[in-house]
Amino acid sequence: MISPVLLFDLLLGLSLLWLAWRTLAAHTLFEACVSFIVFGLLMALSWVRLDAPDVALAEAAVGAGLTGVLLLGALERAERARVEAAPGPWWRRGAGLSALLLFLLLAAALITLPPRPPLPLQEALPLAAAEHPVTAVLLDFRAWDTLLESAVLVLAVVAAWSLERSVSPPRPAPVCSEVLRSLVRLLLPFSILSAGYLLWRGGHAPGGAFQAGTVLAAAGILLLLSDLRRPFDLRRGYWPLALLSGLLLFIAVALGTLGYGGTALDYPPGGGAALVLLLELGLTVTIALAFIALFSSGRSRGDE
Amino acid sequence: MSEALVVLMVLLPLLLAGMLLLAPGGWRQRMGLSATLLSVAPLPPLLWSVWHSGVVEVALGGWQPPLGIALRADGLALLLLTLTALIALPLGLHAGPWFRAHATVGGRGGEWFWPLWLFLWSSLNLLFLAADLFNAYVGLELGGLAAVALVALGGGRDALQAALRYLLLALFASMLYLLGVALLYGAGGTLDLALLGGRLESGVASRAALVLITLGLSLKGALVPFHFWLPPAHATAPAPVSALLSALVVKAPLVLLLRIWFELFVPLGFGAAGEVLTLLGVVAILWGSLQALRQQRIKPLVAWSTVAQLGYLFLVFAIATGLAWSATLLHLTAHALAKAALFLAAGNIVLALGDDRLSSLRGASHGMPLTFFTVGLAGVSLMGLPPSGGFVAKWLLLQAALEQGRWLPVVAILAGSLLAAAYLFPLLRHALTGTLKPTGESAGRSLPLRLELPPLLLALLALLLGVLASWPLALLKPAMPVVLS
Amino acid sequence: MSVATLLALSLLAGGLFFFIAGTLGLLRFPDQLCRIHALTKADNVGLGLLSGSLALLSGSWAVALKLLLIWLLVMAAGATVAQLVAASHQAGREGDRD
Amino acid sequence: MSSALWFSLVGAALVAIALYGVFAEHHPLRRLIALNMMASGVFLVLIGLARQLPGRVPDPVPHAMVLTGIVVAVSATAFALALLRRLSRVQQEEG
Repeated sequence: MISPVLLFDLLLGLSLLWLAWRTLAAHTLFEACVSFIVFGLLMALSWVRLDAPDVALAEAAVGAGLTGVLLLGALERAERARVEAAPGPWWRRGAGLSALLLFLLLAAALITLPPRPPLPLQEALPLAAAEHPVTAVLLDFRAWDTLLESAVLVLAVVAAWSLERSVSPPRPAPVCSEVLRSLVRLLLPFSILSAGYLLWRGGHAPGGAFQAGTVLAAAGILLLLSDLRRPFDLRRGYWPLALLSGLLLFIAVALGTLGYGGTALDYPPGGGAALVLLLELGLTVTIALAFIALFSSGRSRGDE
Repeated sequence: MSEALVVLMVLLPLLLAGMLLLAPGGWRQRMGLSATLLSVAPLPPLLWSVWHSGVVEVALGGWQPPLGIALRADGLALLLLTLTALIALPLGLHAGPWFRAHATVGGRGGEWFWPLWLFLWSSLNLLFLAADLFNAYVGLELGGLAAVALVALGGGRDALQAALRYLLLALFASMLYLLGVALLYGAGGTLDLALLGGRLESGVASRAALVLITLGLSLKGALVPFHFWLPPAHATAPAPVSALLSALVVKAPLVLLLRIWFELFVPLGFGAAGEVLTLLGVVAILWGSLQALRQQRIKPLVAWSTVAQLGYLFLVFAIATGLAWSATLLHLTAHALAKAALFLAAGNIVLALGDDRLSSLRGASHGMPLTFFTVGLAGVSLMGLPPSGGFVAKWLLLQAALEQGRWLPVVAILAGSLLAAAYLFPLLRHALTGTLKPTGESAGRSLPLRLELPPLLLALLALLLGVLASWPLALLKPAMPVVLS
Repeated sequence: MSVATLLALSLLAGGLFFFIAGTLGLLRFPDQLCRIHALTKADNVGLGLLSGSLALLSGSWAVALKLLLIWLLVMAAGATVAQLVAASHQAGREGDRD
Repeated sequence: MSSALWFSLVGAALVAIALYGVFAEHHPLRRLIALNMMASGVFLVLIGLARQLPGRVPDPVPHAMVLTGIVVAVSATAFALALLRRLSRVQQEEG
């Protein structure tokens, strides 16, 4: 007798595979994008089933939400792009065969995986700068990774900006319905409130800078889409400083701790929690602004 | 103290990139060179420290692996950090005037070149120092994005197309690598390379990880048959970018592969799989050279030569001896210097002639003797003629192959040198014979010294490496993987 | 089984009924406006019943309040999206006529 | 079979399906979607591994790796889309 919970997991997994196939086999690009967004929502559900609420929150916001918005935003241009010729049937057969081989190899590896030695988390967690284990890993044990990740975010924005040849201001959004505007007006305070809540919660429970940053980014993108806020250029004024704040704060903390105790990112006793909160605040701003910048880049007046 | 220097090698370029981004466009070009000089500053004392007192290890955040992330500055890392700095300095001199010369055509590339290059530099240094497999993944992505953006600075349709293809490939390769790392974590419970070496057991998971990581990194390292993305990307990028890509960017994943291979996989008894990589390396030497011979344009020729020269770096997987390992890294260093020189010189020629066909080179050497002298010197090292660094590297590699009785690599090394002579010769023959026929409007433009000197400096360094080869070899010796020494 | 649990279960069943009916409508109805009609029923009533059921099962005022908030927000978003889809449908039909 | 192993296997299958997509599709946008799907598969394998330890608390390190991976993936996707838009525009201009 299969337990109902396992049955649910089986169904969820099969729907993921089915949607993946639907996404690839979709006739139009629009269909593929929409299938992929639904796929992202089911992924978020899977993360919940796997006891990974942090990942579920991030996936729902970034994986399904933001990636979806970005894909749909690029659709019009992408459809007009000239592309290389479609690969021939033998190439497809070869691809199918390598996919099958890869699956068999991975499945065999996963099934025969020996039990691994656990990490010494029990001893380390009480000493960490955050209670919640995932936050402790992200901003204390492996904070170096997170520092570089904020660099990747900033770099993606810089890379997108470097593509633009003209410096014309962003194009205003098309005239949109009053209904959408009133919804955005209604949602905006909630977005800011929930971003703040997620950020504050991150120290001891699922949540944190990633989730808060994306919620803020979503609010910003809605604001731009609904034409409530005049389109603004993140390359001007103090915006670049705000965009870089997460990265620069992180580097400053790394250099500061280097000077203070001789080890980069080794927080001084008692100061860990405050520094982690500071870093998370900077990261939230960087994540939110980076996603807004990436959404609006390439939409300047001369470009569409 | 030396721990701080290790961290600064990664953080300083990153911080300076951020600073440049806050500066207005014109200032970025003016401050680019100073940022380059500043980024090199921690290197000499670090080199001193490692030379005299051995490996420097940093546990970031004060957390030792398996919980924390470590950076390890051993001889190998130091050699590559030094190589990167040696290329960065002449390149810094060259890039400013080069982008200014192109700004007249309408590009705004120079503004973005400096911050993007500093991001790239930080990621390269990180990859050379990384002792943690996931940290290396983040480094690969950082470097990949920066490299693609630099290619796209070319601006034209071909450059954008090559950049997009390069990006998709880089993402695909990183995913394969990350999947392999996931399996290794599942099997060993740590991401630290050294700890993993003691914990890993031979099994399906470690074998699958070997396949995935090797595939991913050799895709990024452009091993034949995964080289298809390299010639268009390296040939369409702006010249200073091409030099960076061919000299350094393709090498970083290879160095990571060398580390993982000899520290994890060979001790597990998977060394036999290296035969495949070596065979592909042999094919790369021959195929890349033959393709280079067929090219009618300057930059694609140089790009295909990179495909061929990368092949030598894969011979070590079957000839697994300490000598071959040292020779491979020496070859990597020599090729990086010579190829950077050659790409910068090629960029200068194209800039001066306004055309990149080999036939338009006729008589061009009269206008820019220094640049063609550079081409000749870099060619000496690429062909492996004495007294260059390329010669010593190939000689040692040959010796290692003979000791092991490996005839196929021996034939490939010798044939590769002959073919290199054959495909580099037209560059000089056209230039030295006949008189210049002006073709484009900018034809015959004379070059400022700041464009001609940096490539010459790099070519001289490649030559000097042959005389001073004992230094890098002494640096490498203590860093040799245990299975090889 | 307590009264509260029984009530929660019947609310749950009701919510599921509306969701299944809405999904069927989405798949079977002939045109876009009818489909919107079917979907909004599932969103508004179905989710309302489900939230009520879960609130009863949780037995906590704080959770019940959060569920109520979720229901209200989803209704607002659903209504707006339905309006937007209908507007773009209308615009598309007018475009066809031109 | 535990549900952690099941989701890991689904992840493996997603990687394989996406690999087919990357090779067999020719439109860059579809390839990009396939790559994102491949990333989801890899993340699923990782999170499945996090649950395969004895005890009830999942291993937080793979969770952190996946969070980093998601942000890196969306950054790269956004840049790829910007590149695609730019390419399409240049193609249009050059005719």
